[in-house]
Amino acid sequence: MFYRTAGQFKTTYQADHALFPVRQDAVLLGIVLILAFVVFPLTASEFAFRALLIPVLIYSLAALGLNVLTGYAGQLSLGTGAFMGVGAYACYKLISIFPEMNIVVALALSGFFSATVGVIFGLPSLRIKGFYLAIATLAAQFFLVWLFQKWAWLYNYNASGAIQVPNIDFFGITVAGPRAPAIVQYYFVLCIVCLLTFFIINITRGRIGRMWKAVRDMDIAAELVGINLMKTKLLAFFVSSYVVGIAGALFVFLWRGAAEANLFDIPLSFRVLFIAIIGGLGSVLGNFLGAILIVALPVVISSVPEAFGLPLSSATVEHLNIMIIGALIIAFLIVEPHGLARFWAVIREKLILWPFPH
Amino acid sequence: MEFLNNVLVKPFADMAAAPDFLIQVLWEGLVGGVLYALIALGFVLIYKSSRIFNFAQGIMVVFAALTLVGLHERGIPAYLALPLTLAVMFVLAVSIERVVLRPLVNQPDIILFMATIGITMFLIGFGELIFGGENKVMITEQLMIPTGSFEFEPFGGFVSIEQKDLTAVIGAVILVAALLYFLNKSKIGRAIRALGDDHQAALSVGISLSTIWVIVWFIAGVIALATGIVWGARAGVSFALEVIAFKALPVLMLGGLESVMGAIIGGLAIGILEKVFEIYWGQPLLGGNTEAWFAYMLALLVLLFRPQGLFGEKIIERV
Amino acid sequence: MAQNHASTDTLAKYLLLNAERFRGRPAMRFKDYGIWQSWTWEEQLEEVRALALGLQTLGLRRGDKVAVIGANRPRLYWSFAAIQSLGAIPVPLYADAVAEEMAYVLNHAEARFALVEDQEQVDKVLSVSPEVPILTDIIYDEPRGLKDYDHTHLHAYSAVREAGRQRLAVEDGVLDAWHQEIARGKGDEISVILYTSGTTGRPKGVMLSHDNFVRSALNGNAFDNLDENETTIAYLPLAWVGDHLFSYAQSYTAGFCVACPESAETVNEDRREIAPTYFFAPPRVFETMLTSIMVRMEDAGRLKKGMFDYFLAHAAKVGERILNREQVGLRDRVKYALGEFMVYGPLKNRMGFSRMRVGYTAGEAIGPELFSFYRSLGLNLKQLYGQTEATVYITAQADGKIRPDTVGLPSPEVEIRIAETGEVMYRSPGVFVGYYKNEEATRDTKTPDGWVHTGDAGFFDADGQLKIIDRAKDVGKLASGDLFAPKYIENTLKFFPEIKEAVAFGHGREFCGAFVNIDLAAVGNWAERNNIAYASYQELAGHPRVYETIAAHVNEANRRLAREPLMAASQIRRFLILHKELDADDGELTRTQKVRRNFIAERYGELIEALYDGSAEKFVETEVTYEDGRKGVIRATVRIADAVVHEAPSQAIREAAE
Amino acid sequence: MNPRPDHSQLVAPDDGIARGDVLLDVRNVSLSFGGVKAITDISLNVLKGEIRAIIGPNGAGKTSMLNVINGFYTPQVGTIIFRRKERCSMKPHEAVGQGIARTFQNVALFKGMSTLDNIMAGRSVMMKRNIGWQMLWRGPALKEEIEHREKVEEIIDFLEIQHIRRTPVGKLPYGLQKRVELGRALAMEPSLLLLDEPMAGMNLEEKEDMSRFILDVNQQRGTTIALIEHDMGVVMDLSDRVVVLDYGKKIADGPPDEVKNNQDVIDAYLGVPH
Repeated sequence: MFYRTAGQFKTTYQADHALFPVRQDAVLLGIVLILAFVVFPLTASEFAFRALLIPVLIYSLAALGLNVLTGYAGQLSLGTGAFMGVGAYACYKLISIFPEMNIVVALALSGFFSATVGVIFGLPSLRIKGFYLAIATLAAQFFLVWLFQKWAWLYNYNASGAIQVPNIDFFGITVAGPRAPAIVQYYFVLCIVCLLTFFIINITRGRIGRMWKAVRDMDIAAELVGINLMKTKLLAFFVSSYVVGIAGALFVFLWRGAAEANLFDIPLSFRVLFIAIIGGLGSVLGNFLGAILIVALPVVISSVPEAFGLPLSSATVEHLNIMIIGALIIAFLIVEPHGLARFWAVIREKLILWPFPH
Repeated sequence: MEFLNNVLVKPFADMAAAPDFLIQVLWEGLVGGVLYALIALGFVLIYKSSRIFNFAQGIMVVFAALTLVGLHERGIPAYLALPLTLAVMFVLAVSIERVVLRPLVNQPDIILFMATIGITMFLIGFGELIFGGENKVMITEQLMIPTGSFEFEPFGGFVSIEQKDLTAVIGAVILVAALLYFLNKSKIGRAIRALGDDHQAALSVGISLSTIWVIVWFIAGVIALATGIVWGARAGVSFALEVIAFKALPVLMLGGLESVMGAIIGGLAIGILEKVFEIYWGQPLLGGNTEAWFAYMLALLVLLFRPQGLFGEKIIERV
Repeated sequence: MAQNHASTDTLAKYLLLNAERFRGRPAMRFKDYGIWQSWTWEEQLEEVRALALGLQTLGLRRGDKVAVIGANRPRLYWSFAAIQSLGAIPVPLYADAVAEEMAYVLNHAEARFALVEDQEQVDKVLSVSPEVPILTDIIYDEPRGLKDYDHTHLHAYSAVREAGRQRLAVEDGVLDAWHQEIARGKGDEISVILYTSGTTGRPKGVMLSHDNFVRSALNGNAFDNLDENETTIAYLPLAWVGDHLFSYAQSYTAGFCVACPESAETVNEDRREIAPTYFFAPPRVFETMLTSIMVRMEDAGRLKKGMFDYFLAHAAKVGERILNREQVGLRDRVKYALGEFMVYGPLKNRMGFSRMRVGYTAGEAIGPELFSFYRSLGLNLKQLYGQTEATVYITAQADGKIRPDTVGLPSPEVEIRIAETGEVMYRSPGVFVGYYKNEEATRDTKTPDGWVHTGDAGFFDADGQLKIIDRAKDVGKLASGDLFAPKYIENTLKFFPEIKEAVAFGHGREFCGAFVNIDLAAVGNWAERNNIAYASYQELAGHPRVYETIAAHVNEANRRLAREPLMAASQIRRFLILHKELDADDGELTRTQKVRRNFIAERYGELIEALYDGSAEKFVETEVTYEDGRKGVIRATVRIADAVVHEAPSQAIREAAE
Repeated sequence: MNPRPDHSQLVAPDDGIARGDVLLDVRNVSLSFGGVKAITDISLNVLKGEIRAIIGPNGAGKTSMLNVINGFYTPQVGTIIFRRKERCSMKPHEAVGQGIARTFQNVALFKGMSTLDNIMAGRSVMMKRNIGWQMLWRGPALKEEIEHREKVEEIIDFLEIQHIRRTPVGKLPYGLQKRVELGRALAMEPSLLLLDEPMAGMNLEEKEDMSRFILDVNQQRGTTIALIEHDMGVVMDLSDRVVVLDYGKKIADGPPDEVKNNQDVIDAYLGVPH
């Protein structure tokens, strides 16, 4: 209906390989970007920034990283939380050791730490497949969180065992720490997320993306068309962990402000995995849709009883929350196992074919 | 040199110096291993019969224990609460089959796996909603589990074996024996074993897939209840128990997802080794709490050399 | 090289002109290798030039004929210009022609060269080459599968083009020589010979001059305001005059872009991508499209289907009036705008008509509902009446003066007159030079003062729009001497959905009578709603209330006939509803479901007599063939009914429009 | 606006071997799996530019032979000389680097990817731009992507699969999947193309199409082909030379006509016991 593709033809491969070969998609993205860069900042409350917008962006980024590994390269990982932790602790140490370091540089560098750790824990993927590999990634999860607790150097020997984000300036503007205004943090996160998303989109649609998908779809065939399985898988671990690590650093520095080791424990890994799967494996858009759902859902659920004036204790609400999310996950998997991204793809297809049903 | 000494010599010297303590450690490890084995068994049964990696197995342990204690708290005597809890586990098995498995049949593994995580969350929320989230004490005495302890003094030392642990080990042995008997001798048991390989073959036995699934999930529920009672008696009943589910996973890696024997042996091995490592290496050298990851690292190492696990069948790739 | 517009009397000259005036504007697109490969006018000139120079090296001389065979591909279009630039004459052939047919045309046209698309065509030409001694060389575009062929007289297009480029690079004065060669071309020289596949006898080669094409194209461009901003899609056979005009001559004269589809199978997809602004199709294309729309909508959910039907009904009500800029109420306009958003716009988008400014249907008569359907969606679809001999244009519908039942006003510079016999004749700048090597046929068709017989009977209606009623040879006369056009009468009757077939009689008779076949589906439906029980077609056909309904339709048909002065005399006085359905198995219809009038007249002679002898009913026995091949006999008493005849409005008949 | 590329730029790479010389020489190769002999002392060669067929009844060791040639299995005994170089054990992806591409008995496509991407994946090895350029989608990475797209489009055109360019291969009918797989192998621009039952499970029309493509690949591009096929008629029509295996042993080798009349071959196909 809105998608009128007649007259949109490509005369070069460059145009055919454009990010949005269909004009309406670009328009839609434009609208979303205007919302994100202009409308939300003008209208959002402090609460909205801290409880919705910033976490959605950070979780999206983490899920995007995980999606590279699981959705594109087909390697199931349950250790995302720990890799986020590596990013966060690395960034914390970099800022502690080099207080003059630009926060963006620190973030970019901390990604390399998590990427390196990711590659190390990705090594078993060369021998191990499927659920065995998934369990193997749990090894990273438990070992790293243990390390975060035991290795006091990581948290500068704080008595609390937690890392505390100091005030950090970025070209004169405070972007992290207790003094940082929410709107600044939002813009900061938004820019980084947009940039990394752009990179990941490009990687996944080119040669490397095809190699990952080939490995995912049929690794033997991939090898027989000349793809080096080891390099390809490890590259997936590297890129994935890099993005996840940055997401972890943002998670602590731009959102939580402080973190203990158990913040990066298995529930965080699972939350990110949920986002990736409910959003849709093998999709970039899905991570954002999934994050919106998973972040917004608890907020909505906890506001419902209030809205109806039901006298529920906060503990009850919390329990209900977990229960409903569990049920919703099952429901979503049943309705659309390929996630929200596929859901949108189907709608989009329908709009393109409109008024025809198929 | 100092370091090498600490790693390679001192632990063994300590062991030899205090054999009674070593025995105590081994016993503790064995009890833990029995529990790991039980949970892993639940995983294996479900995986074998339906190719589902049931992440909810751990939470079923907690849920079963919580239900038992919760019912008792509400004034139901233990001899009634136990069968009632079994009934609840049966209803749970039926519901999972209806609501989750049936609509998701033929979906990719990862989707089913995610669904079991969904079940996990649902059960946590549901359990806490009904029975409250606070820590509870297992009704050990009401279930007529002895609570005293046997004490020995071998090698001039001192070893204490709690009677409830002993009961747990004996109970687990009986349970496993019964299960093996059921799997090998009964028609349904054979069907369950066949299912992993070939749906058609299982159907030819004359039992519907749904029935088999309900039975398997119910058995997994029974195992969960047994585990829950034992573990609850040791550590109290709360959702923190969920952690032990994660302990069972490396057991699966080690033993193979499909091997019942693998689950048992793997469970015992991991239980003992992690305890020994923690006591003799972890605490003195690494700041303790190495049980959090030791089993995984061990399994990982093993897998690097045997990708199919210790008891899994060798995978031959064909093109 | 300054070109004077007035002196551009050949398309080759237009090519040079366009390369100057339109330079980087797109001239040609071709969906190939997954994208729309595009050529600007400058590039198109380069391609044509290289090919022309290459062809020269093969020995192509002024006056030579070159057969061009294949699908719509840029290289074949370029070959037209290249051949013409050297003063040679392209002879496009139908690509699906069988070898025997091809042999005849190649021989008759005395083609020295054949420029063909691919291996299939090469094989065909090679297979007939022993019968065509004059044919020396074959040039092919697509090299696939031809690698191991003997290449002494077989040339790859790319090789020929390369040879041309080489010459341009090496030889001095080649370019000037080529320009001189183009300048030598005159408007009155033969530009192309198009073979028309006559229904009887051998195909005739219609010789058309450069003037024919240039002036027809310029007139057409002016008529529809076509300029360099248009895009059209070329998918109809190269050998058809329409394609040669729309996709070649008009493109060169107006400077617009021609898009060639990837293959015949992907035309619909490709059209959607290109979204032509100027589009041309025979009615069957529109018909297929409509059918596929309706079939696909059958699977839609009830809500969507309901919405679709609702808006289509609304479009049928006001769409055409809005398109014709007539008075339409605000509410209807708003509703139509909503429909445009919900249904019409998306539909046009799916069909690739979103940007269509001018669309034509021609070739045969288009059904009025079909025509109205597209127009009601807001598409400026028009009808055109033309012929190869006229370089297409005889009449065309002007914007805002469009009616489904006429073919429009005479095209610019076209004179039309209706002969005594009712035959439409025309004279125009597009009138062909003659049939190649067939003086006799030329004389039969073209009068010495330039009037051409169309072979169609027609008349001008009150608005001066031409209506084509039938093939001239099928038109008869009533005993009174008035015109009797059976097909026109039959079509008027068949307008009503209850009437499936009609056969009109009247040649040499006092008045016009008709057999009617009811549409079992439509009438059966009606019968059900009115609680009329029936067991068979025969019973339903004989039912008095069915007769009443049909009589009302005949009455209405007569009213319409009475409005046309030429037709008023052939109103239907008496009719009957035939007791059996006309059937191809019984030889009553052709396999393409056309009525075989003479056969029916013979078979039902008794009934025709009954029509004219005044009897109220007649008992007949008819032999029928069942589906399984068995024969049987149907017996029936057929009632003959009288119909109301209307007064003809007294109005002067307009003979012709100047 | 780019000028349209000309057809048939893709030809078999020049590997320094003249047409008619030995491209692949398999000498006295034996292969066994845990005591089960799959191939026993087989020697055969493939000449540059020919279509070489390997036939034999089920279980004759044909697929094992292909797997040995492209490095998926390493034979216990024997030598393999490809492009005048003897090779020991190597990884399958290294075989690709040397110019061996293959298709599979049961289609081994990347189901989640489109036809275009599947064939593009076949060119992964030849694409070199690093991740830095890739993530920018600019400059050399884009240029490289487009260069290879052009090549791939030629293959798509060659195999007449334009209409399914964007269709996920999992949704394609079997016959077309086979064609896409051939396309992916061609994209690797191999010196030697191994086809494992390219016509299995096809109807007559599809077989004819496939035969035409195989012949065209061989003639237009000069690609050397070794193929396994069950359909004797097809094999006899297509191939220049045929080698017949039975129970892992070579029982005949020669031109189709000769092989057809060989008594051992007839016996093997009719199931005469040894």
